[in-house]
Amino acid sequence: MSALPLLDYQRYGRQMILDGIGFPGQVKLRKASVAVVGAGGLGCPALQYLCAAGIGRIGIIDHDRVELSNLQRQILHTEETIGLHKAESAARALKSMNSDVLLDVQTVAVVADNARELLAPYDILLDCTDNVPTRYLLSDTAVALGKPLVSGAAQKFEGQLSVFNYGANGPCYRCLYPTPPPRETVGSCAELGIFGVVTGTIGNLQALETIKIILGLHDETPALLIFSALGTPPFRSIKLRSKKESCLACGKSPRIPSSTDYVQFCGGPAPDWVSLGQSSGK
Amino acid sequence: MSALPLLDYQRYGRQMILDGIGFPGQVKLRKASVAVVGAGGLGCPALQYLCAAGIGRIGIIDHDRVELSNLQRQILHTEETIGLHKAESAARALKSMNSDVLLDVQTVAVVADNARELLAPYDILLDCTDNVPTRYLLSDTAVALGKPLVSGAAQKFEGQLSVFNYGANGPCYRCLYPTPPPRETVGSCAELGIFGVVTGTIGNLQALETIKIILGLHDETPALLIFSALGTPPFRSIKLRSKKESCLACGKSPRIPSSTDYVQFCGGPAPDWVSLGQSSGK
Amino acid sequence: MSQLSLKVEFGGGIELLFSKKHTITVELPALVPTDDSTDDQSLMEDTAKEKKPANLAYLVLYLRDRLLTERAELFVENGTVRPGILVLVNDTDWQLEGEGDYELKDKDNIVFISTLHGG
Amino acid sequence: MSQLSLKVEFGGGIELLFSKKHTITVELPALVPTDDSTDDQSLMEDTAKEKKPANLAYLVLYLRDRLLTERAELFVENGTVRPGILVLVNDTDWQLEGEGDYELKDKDNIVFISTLHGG
Ligand SMILES: [Zn+2]
Ligand SMILES: [Zn+2]
Repeated sequence: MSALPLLDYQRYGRQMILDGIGFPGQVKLRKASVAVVGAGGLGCPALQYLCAAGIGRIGIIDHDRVELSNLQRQILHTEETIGLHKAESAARALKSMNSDVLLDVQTVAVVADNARELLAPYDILLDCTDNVPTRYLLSDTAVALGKPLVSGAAQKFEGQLSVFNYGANGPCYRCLYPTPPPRETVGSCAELGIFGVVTGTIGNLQALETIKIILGLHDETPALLIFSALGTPPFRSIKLRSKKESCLACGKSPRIPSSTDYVQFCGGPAPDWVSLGQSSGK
Repeated sequence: MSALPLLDYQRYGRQMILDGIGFPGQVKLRKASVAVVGAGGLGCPALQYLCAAGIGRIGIIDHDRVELSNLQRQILHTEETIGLHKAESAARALKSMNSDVLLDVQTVAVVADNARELLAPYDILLDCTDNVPTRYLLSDTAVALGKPLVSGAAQKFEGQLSVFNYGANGPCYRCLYPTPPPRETVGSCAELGIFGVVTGTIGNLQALETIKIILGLHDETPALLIFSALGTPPFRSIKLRSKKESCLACGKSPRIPSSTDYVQFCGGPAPDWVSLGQSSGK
Repeated sequence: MSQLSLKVEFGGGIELLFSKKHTITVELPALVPTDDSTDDQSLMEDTAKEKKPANLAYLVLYLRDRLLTERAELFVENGTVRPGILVLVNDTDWQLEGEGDYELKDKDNIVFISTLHGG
Repeated sequence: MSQLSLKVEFGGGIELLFSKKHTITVELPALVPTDDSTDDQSLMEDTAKEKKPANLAYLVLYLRDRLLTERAELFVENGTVRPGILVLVNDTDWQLEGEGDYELKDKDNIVFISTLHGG
């Protein structure tokens, strides 16, 4: 087991004295690598707490650029970084907090052609994206690479959290949703709106699940956490199905062609309701 | 109703299109003032999301200075701001994210002599502190000033969240805990340890409760949310007692002397177990 | 004839199809027509229709026929809930409970929740 | 004589007093001695002792006498739980349920949780 730099005892002392972490736990975190896909509402808080906890290597993958409308919830970006790539803007903020963490900034979109190569270097993948095709792609890639996928999602006042493709019988995203929802039921954050603290809470909990997996503190039971910011109670834990034998991705006879066009599979490109002036919320 | 600056429609558009917020909600947020006591593990994420959401005026009250051991969870501070006052360090980070918010930096400790004056200017108070005496003091002050107190607490892998002194029958901290716990059952974060994502999640949820109160979306039912990062399920919502008639602070015949020595009331100053080398965790 | 009282909840946008209600109470007879008809007449105790125990599949059709206020195709497709909707029985994925064949019990809590995709 | 099976949970540090266990199952007779004794003999069905329905106050003493592994004064003070411990009955503050006088029912979930103060 490798030694920790002396300063790490100071920096991480508050978590190293916890039962279940300690010195061996901190070494595990330091040796771990994690890819966060999406540096937006979910990705920012997840990145923040992964980096603060001392994960050794973090991939930040996002091809979007920072806009003013992001700042209401994407708390790593600043007025000054508007116009920069989100991955770059996030890395700047993270580096100032913890310069020990190795940050891989990837300003490309994850698509079927590059997903495996982009994500192969990491132990655990985080789905912090905002669209259905990428969610299927990330799940299929996690299955292909044999890595757990910590999946968060948020819309309006609600959030959802699951770990896919993990443990002996853990389901993948496709086990839960073999068929994509009809295109017209799927809106964007711009159309539907999103409450900042909802992405904040789910993103935080994505970091938590990731750290639990690294430390061996995760119980591996397939579960879905549902968060409803205005609900009573606000949280509810659901017991999920196991992996399905019939699943096209992780089942007995997988048959996802490597060249799947995920956008077409999910009903084609998103109509831009907002600029068409037909957003119900506006 | 006052108009919103044009840029605010862009910045806050994602939340303004939500049912229950809209233009009037954004104006309420802009007109609201909130005091966050403690810019540490709970205060940082709470401040972050309050500021991002566009609260008009935020008081940041903390007399501590940033240390390396804080960076594992206090995500507004950076390696560069080590040594600065936490209130100042937090304000720098917030200002770069949202320069429209008026930030009051208070680098003093909240004590019985200054609490009412310090906190009177704000609509809602957040308890993001780390010790028992200050928790009683903030609760008593919230009762005296007639303001809701959004109270978060975290230790090890667990967190707790309540809103005190709110609604027709909401209890105060003293209604729940008329007598302080024995001094020896109370450790500090340095002694007990703390998991960063626990403070992150509770701090986020403190921002949520605060925003719900401002927007009139809070249901006013006395409740305690318990978070156990390693538990299954991780969250649990508890129905709490109403205000107690016998409560010394908010009951029928209040009798808290204004000069209460809260530290003595809570069993005297904290012995420094860590430097005495007696911390059980070390 | 015994009645079932069910707590039915909607989330993730499904509530928009049901007058924006997040929670409703549904009263169903414990035995319902085998032909899945959902009209008052067919639900009468003295109907001549053949009966079966009320199950989740029947509840889906009942909700569609009697309580849905918006476009039915966004709730039901090919006789069951459309893709992207999870059904939960007492906080458990309905897949673990037999899906549509699950026989409803009094006081059951049934949740229809749409998968979220935003971030 | 009927038995009660209770799920008892500890949190916020109280688990340290009970061998670090977060959850235990406690089996109690529905009727317990009026003098609050907790020894095996007194809990026998054929004891000559006067009986009363088992309530929360009795459970606190039973836990102290029979299951506590660390210093009792950090759990019980003046015959009830010490300051800073909240008692929850089926996710409700025990103050709303009559505190110590609450009569235990089979399958009740009782939580002892210490207030947290850190941040
Ligand atoms: Zn699968
Ligand atoms: Zn009170």
